[in-house]
Amino acid sequence: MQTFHFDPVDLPPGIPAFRAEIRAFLAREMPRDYPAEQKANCWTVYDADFSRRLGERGWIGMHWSKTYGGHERSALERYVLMEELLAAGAPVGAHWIGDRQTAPAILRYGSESQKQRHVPRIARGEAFCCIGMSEPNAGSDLASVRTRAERLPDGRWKINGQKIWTTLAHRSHLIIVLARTSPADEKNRHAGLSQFLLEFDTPGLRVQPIVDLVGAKHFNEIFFEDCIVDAECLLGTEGQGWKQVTAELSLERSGPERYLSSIALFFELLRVVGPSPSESVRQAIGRVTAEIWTLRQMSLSVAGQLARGEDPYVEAAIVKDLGNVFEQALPPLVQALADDGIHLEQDSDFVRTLALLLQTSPSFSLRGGTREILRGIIARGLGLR
Amino acid sequence: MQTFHFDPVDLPPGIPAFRAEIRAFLAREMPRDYPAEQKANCWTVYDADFSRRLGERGWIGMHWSKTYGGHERSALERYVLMEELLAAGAPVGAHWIGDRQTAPAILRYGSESQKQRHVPRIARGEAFCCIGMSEPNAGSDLASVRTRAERLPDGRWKINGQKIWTTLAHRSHLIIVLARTSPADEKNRHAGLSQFLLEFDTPGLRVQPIVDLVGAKHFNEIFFEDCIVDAECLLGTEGQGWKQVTAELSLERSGPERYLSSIALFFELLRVVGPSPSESVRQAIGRVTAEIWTLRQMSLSVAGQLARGEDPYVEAAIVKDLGNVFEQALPPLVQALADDGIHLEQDSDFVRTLALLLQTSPSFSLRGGTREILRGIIARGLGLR
Amino acid sequence: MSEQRQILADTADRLFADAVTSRRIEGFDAKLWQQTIEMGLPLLLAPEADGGAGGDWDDAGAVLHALGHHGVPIPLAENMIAAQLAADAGLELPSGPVSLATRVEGALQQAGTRFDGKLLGVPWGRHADAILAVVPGHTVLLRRTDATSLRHAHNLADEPRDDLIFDNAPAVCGPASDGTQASHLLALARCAQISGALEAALHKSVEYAQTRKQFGRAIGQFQAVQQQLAQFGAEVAAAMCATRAACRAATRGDASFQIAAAKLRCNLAIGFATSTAHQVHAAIGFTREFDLRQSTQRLWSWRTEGGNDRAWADVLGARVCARGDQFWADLTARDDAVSLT
Amino acid sequence: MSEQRQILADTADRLFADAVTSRRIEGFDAKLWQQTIEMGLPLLLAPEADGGAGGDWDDAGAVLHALGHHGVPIPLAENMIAAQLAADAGLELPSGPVSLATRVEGALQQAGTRFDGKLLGVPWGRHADAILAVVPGHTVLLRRTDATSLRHAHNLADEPRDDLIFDNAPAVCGPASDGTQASHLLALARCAQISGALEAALHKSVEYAQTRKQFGRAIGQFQAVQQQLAQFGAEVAAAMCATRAACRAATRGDASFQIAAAKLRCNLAIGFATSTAHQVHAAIGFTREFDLRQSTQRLWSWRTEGGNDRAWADVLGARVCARGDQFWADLTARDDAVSLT
Repeated sequence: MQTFHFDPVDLPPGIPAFRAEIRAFLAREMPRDYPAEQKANCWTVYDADFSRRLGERGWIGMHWSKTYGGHERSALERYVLMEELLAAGAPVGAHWIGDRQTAPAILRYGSESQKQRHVPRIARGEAFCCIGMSEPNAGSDLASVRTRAERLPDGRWKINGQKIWTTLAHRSHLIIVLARTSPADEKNRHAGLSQFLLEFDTPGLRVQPIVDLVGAKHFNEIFFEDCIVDAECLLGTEGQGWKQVTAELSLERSGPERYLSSIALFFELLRVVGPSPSESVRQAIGRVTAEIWTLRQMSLSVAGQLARGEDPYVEAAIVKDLGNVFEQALPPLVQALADDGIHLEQDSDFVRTLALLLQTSPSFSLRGGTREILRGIIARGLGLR
Repeated sequence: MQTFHFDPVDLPPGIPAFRAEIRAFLAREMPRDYPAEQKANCWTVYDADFSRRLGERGWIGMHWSKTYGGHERSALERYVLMEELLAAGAPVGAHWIGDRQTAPAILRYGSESQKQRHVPRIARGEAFCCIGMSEPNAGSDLASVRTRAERLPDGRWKINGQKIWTTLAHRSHLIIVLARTSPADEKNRHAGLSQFLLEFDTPGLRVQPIVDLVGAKHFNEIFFEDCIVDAECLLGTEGQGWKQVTAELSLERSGPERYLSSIALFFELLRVVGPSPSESVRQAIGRVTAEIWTLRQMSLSVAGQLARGEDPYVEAAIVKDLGNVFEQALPPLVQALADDGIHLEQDSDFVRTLALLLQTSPSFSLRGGTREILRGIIARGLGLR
Repeated sequence: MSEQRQILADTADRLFADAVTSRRIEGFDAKLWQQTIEMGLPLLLAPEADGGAGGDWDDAGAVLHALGHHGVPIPLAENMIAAQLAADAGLELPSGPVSLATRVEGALQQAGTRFDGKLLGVPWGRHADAILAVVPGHTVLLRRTDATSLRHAHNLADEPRDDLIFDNAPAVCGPASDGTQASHLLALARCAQISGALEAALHKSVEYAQTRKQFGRAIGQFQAVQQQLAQFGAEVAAAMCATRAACRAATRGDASFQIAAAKLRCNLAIGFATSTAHQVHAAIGFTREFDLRQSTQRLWSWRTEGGNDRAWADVLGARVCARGDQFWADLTARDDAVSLT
Repeated sequence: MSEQRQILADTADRLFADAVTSRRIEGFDAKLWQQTIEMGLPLLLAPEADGGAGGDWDDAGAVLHALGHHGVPIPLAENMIAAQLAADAGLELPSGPVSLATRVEGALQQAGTRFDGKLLGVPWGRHADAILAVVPGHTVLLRRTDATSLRHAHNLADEPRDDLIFDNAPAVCGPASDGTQASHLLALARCAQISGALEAALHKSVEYAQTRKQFGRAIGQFQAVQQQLAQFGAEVAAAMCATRAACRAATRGDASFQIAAAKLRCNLAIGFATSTAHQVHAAIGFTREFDLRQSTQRLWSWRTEGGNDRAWADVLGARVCARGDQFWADLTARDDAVSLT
């Protein structure tokens, strides 16, 4: 009878102490003179030292098996760590993808040697990872991948092609590449794809940074030119790449980053307007607060279900869709509210953060599936497809 | 190069005097004790006397040929009359459809005898008209019409079927019925439809009112049971019904009713909040004002183009789409704004108007084509289909 | 949801569903009311020691969700709250239907034994045996039959919202520590009812989109309709989740922040949801909309009842602005507090 | 549009289009500036008697629409307004680029021959020979080289928005009857530029949707994308129409109401338009977005420049509320007035 499942979560007893521990760590270890607008984009801010210090505390790979360098903490503890890092705007860009996607994928699909070789390094904050899914002119249609991997007579693979959209690739050590291993089939467009786990020093792999909309180099093009890799670089099963990637994307859907990735702007707004702003500003802040509180409850609830081993697939898509809408609506809303006296050319934390997010937020909906795809999942959950 | 055409209109010199004449007429002739919420729905308020008095002044069929009882005034004068009637919330329901759709359709497609017989009576405010397009389970998909008209050996037609959605049918004299005159063809779903012009006293035609969402009887079901009509009741060309209807719907798209049909709510809001409301109310009123002013400029511009004999098809669809969005957004906006002290159970003009529109506005987008259809027209105008 | 609460919710759901399908009535459903008494629902929130069922707001939320889903015409939400507040104030729990007045103009007289004034917009006032009202510092119980005048009024959904005038009427009163609690609990109850009604409107719209054919296929197969219904679903999910979290908070203690946020979020959902529901239904004529309006007319009414958007946005905004950079600490502390108890 | 104005618009459009395609530069385009002088554009709004082109705001709007469409880096809008205001104040029209300061902190000294104070956020301040500013009661012309200090700053689109400080600098001044006119005209100019940039963003998005393939077909063939672009188009149309109507009003006389409404409407369009444009482009990586951002970064900047949403909503709301039931009479009288002249 019930349409969606959003049972409230009771956080386990250890959480307040753990949260205090994280906050004390951040108070001590956050870089000084850290520009406010970077906080609003902190999951792309690369700070290898900071990531290593997190690794030292056991705060990367928190819930992975100890066998592979993990720490077997609870999923909710990991959730709390992530929300605290994001709310503080900590520079988590170096290890973010590895912790969130790459290592989980290796643990799920990788061979024993892949697990032993890579996962502990990721957990220590020593190996950083990036994603090699999108291609020029492919966008979110992963089935149209044209990078090819060809099996050589000796069992090795030869990869040719080009990837794009790979966050921080130029400072990464590992990449999972989605490539076509058998010809495209118009009837089953998702067949014939496989994943490969590569190190960046592989000959024939070349990275070229792209300067993005706001002048930073978070994105890259990666070229594979007769890049030959060992048979054991195949991740998981040949031809099952699509299925594996889909599972990865769904891992991407459930976290606090869904509504917190640019929360620094709201914090800046609160700082700028002070304790008793005018009525219309106050009410706008009230509405944003209701939305943030609700999104956190939804996101927590999904985390709680995941921690219990359930798979709230549709609920996770809902949180992501609403989170996207929220994050995309906030910058223009703030701009429309900001006092006449606040001009964008002013050199203030608030203005720089606003300027950055006005420009970057329209593409937030790309993270982990476009709006249409997410709503397609929800529609299917409602029985419409 | 230019995407859309919205040249400003210079209203002709006679307009201020004409507008003053209309306002004087309304001050004199508007019914006393006319409930405010009816003003917000005035195009469905039936007042045969009022319509007849308008007819006497020559304010029905203003720009039709004098040959058929029209008055050959300019299209812009007609525009000004319509916007004044709507802004005043005058009870125009009795003659509205005849003036706006039925007579123009007869003048365009009808035989000489149909024109002579019906149009002058419509212009005098003596014959009222309604629409017989939609059917139960057909909605805005007119091609799925199931009412059938069968040609008898003597040339007459036998009509069987059922229509719905026919505003004020139970008090009308004429109806244009869309019926299937040859079997449905899946390849060309719009072929084989024809229009018939019927009087309501035709045997075999039966009207049954439906009580609608707010308890009023604006809508009806009309049953045709072996309803036999003369050959000359066919309107226009057999099999061309779809084309004729489409042209009719586009006539429906360009008027001031596109944003003014429920403007009474905004006037009530201004009255209730007084000259110096709080900041958030003031700003909301500012935003609504910008929207109303812009919609009027757009609507006037389309009227000016029509008056010059141009066919701003896409522009008219844009005005209608934006007008719909505006009219549907206003009631919830006002409800969210209304002071805590304003409760819906209060017996005030404002509250009754708000209550009515909260309930009726969600179906406004039906008038003359759903949102998806309108946006399809705009997309085609952009070269997308 | 705990198993026990699920059983309670399912039982209530069946009861209300039967009531709706067997008799479509406007006004007060006396027979159904009797059945809820047998289930212990009106006194659900009163302690067992006082003759109540000793339930909490998680329970109440589940029952009121079902009530809102089926749009059943009984003052169950009001009676639940009145029973809780009466127990808090040490007043004896009245039996018959008890309603709740949150808009009170008037004062106690003669050492709290008499009341002079007006109770405005009392839900099902005409059907209530007693009405519980809060005046500064006191919780007051009044008998309907002691009212000098009773003016019938209704909300958009035709639910009675009556005005009662009392002139030196006998009153029973006890201490009320928190004058805003009645309004907060009413808002919370409306959240639960709104969640249920939103869910019902969603179900009706999806079902309609699956069966209704246009341009040769079910309208639910058009991408534009699917995307709209998906957004509708997301709004319903947000309202439901916010409501359940606020109920949980009310079970634990002070829930004023969560209730404000939940009511505001529910109100925001109503706008998109009702407009989409009617648009999806639009093509049908009015027969099926009759059924839909059982949900949407209530939603429009309940958006104002228990505090409209502007009112709660103001409360919430003022509270947050006053605390400035404590926003995140406050937000997390509210849920962490649960793990400390 | 009159034939003559159409020729003006087309000529400007070609000029700016060539400038953009031949050299993609940041900052001031001196060569193009020279070409606009040859066409008489910077002095378009000054009377012929004063050496201007004697154009009106209908003409200016058409030219500035093209300017905004192509995102050309020259202070043409500011120079046009400065020339109009200088002529109104009986000041001699300066030649070189003249910019406009609407944020002025300071005052005239010594019978209007000296100025002390700051001009903030002056568009292309560093490239201007002179700057026109309005202080209470006066229109003032200052030479850039007389500034004691010039601080470089930029808006989001990297257009210069500099701060200049003057310390007892020589000034030329004339009477200004209306202290708000400079702000209003700047808002109107930004409206025209916004319309053009919105149109450019729309064209780029439609073109992209027509060519970009995903899931086996052009994304412009998906109904959801079509509907989004249609809404985008409607917003662009609204901004364009509002701007043209406000320009017409400025040509006729007092346009303060129409400019407030047009700037607010343009600002509202920017939100939906830029977000849709980037979403449609989203799948591409950044290469093509580079081109799109030439439009969208300007749009975000211009939303704040010349008055943000809140500021104009406040002005317009206060004005309308004060007149209460005269709303409709006022609204119609503004356009009817045209037919009386």
